[in-house]
Amino acid sequence: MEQEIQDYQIQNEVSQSSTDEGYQVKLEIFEGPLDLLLFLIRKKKIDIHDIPIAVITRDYLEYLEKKEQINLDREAEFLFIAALLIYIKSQMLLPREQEVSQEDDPRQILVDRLLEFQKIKVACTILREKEENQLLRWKRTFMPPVAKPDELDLLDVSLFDLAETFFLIMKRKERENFRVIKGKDVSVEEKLKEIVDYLEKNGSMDFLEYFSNQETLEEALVAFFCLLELVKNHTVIAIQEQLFQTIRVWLRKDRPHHLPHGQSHE
Amino acid sequence: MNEQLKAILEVLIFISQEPLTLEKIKEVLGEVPDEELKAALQALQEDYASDSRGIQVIQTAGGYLFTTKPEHDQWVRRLLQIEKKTKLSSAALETLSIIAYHQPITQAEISAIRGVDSTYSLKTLLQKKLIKIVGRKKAPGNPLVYRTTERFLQYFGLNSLDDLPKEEEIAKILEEEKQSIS
Amino acid sequence: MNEQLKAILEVLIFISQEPLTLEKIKEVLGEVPDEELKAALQALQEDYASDSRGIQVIQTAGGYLFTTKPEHDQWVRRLLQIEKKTKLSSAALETLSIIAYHQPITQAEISAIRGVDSTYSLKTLLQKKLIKIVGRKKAPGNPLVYRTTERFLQYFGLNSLDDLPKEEEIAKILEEEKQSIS
Repeated sequence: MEQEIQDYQIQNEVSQSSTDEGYQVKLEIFEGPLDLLLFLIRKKKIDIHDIPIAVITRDYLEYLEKKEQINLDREAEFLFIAALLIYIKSQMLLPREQEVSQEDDPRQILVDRLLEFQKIKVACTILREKEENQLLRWKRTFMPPVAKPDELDLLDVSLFDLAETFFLIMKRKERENFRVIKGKDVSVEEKLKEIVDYLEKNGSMDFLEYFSNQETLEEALVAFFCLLELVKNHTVIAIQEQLFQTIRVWLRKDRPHHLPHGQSHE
Repeated sequence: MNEQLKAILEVLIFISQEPLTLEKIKEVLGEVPDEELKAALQALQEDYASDSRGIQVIQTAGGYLFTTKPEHDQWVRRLLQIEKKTKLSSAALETLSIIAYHQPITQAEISAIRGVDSTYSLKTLLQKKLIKIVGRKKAPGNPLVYRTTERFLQYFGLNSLDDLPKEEEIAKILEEEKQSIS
Repeated sequence: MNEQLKAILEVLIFISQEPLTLEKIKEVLGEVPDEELKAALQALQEDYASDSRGIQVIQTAGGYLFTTKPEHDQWVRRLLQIEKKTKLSSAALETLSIIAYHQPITQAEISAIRGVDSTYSLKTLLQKKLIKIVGRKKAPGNPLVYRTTERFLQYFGLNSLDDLPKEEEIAKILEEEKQSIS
């Protein structure tokens, strides 16, 4: 059984080498000289640590002469390694007095390079597999839509929006034959406290509703002034759900401990 | 399992186009015990591991990312009407592997290992943002020094450089090859 | 339920930038019975309806679309804010590169090179401490003069400004392509 496999492999190699040129061109163009050297070493089943330098040099030069298998842009680089091989061969021929130690072996420089290169080649095949797998995965290249919060599009309100809304309300009130009752004095301090108390109790306040419920114009004006103060000193936050709609007012969680003073002057 | 936490992680990973790192997650969420976070992330990954899911949460380049599963590649390409993505040339892959294992490294050093000039491959890799210039070497001529990028990790689905094929793995493959030849 | 179909639909909706219409789905998948398709779409929507999911498949503008669930809005905002802070916009990068190579330089000079006002980019770069104000130019209006910082060098792994890649070096890398094509 084992014999059969070996026979098959030998046959296979024979058939490969018989159509050598076609086979090579189809399967492999050597990117660089180290590629070619590794190929020759594997083909001859040579131990990389003990390369028969004469044999390899001959094979290598044969390939260079055929040229079909090499990347011609790289010719100089192939020739450089050829020169290195010949140099090593000549060093090997020099008579030596004793067994060469590994460091003195003129082949060592080539062996080190081949080992490193071989390692990289194997890493490449592993990385290639990973690459192929990753190329089949797709990530999004755009930002997915982000859901709108339940309370619709919230706009942070400027003081201008606030004032404008107020005057719109006041106009409406006027049209409704707003009754002006003189004589009831409302202090700013009282109103501030009233608004904050209301917010503390109810969580939030509907701006429109609150003002509509003011009994007198004076009271409404004082209330409006108070609200501006509360926004300004960050006690409350005012949010308009959509343009031209009512403004909701909340107490800020990080509000200052003290209410604003009624008078802006000292 | 903290289902609420899992749902939030799902949202955060979902809206990120790049792998979402643990640091970023913590920055967003504030105080969450590490174990709870990891358990929720794992549960999330398991949710999507089932065959009845077409997308999944992968761990890559040090973060978490939603991608489609490989087996659905053809449908994505049909929808987007694009060809198969092209692979790196073998020269570029070789150059990239050398940089990955030997970084930081100069062009001359790369070329020495490959035995061929690598300028063109370097250019391709720079353009694909798989490598970057990180400075200069204190050596004659002050050559530029290269490193792999985050995108490199993502490109190969590696979580970190530690995930590169290891010495032993390579040795094992070489051994197997040797035996299959002889 | 056709689980395989559901998985593919999930992939398609995930990868599609616009709401994915039924017509588009049919175009990609070819022959699928309408009922089967609708059942799979419904099943997919139900999968994501659970509270333990942070994202959902909604039907909008005549198609299907993944979105985040509203209750996680605050986390989304926080992540996006953090992302915004850590990313260098291409405008900022452009400005930074001009300052790096032309320092010391004024805002007017930068804007002249870029062809657009660079006030905002400068602000960003100052905030990130990649550039600094080093004084005023003796010129009409005494404009502020900018330079890169130590941190800039650290960030890019440079020992000094002399280490910035030179024009010839970049040109050489870029040129190589022409040669190998021709």
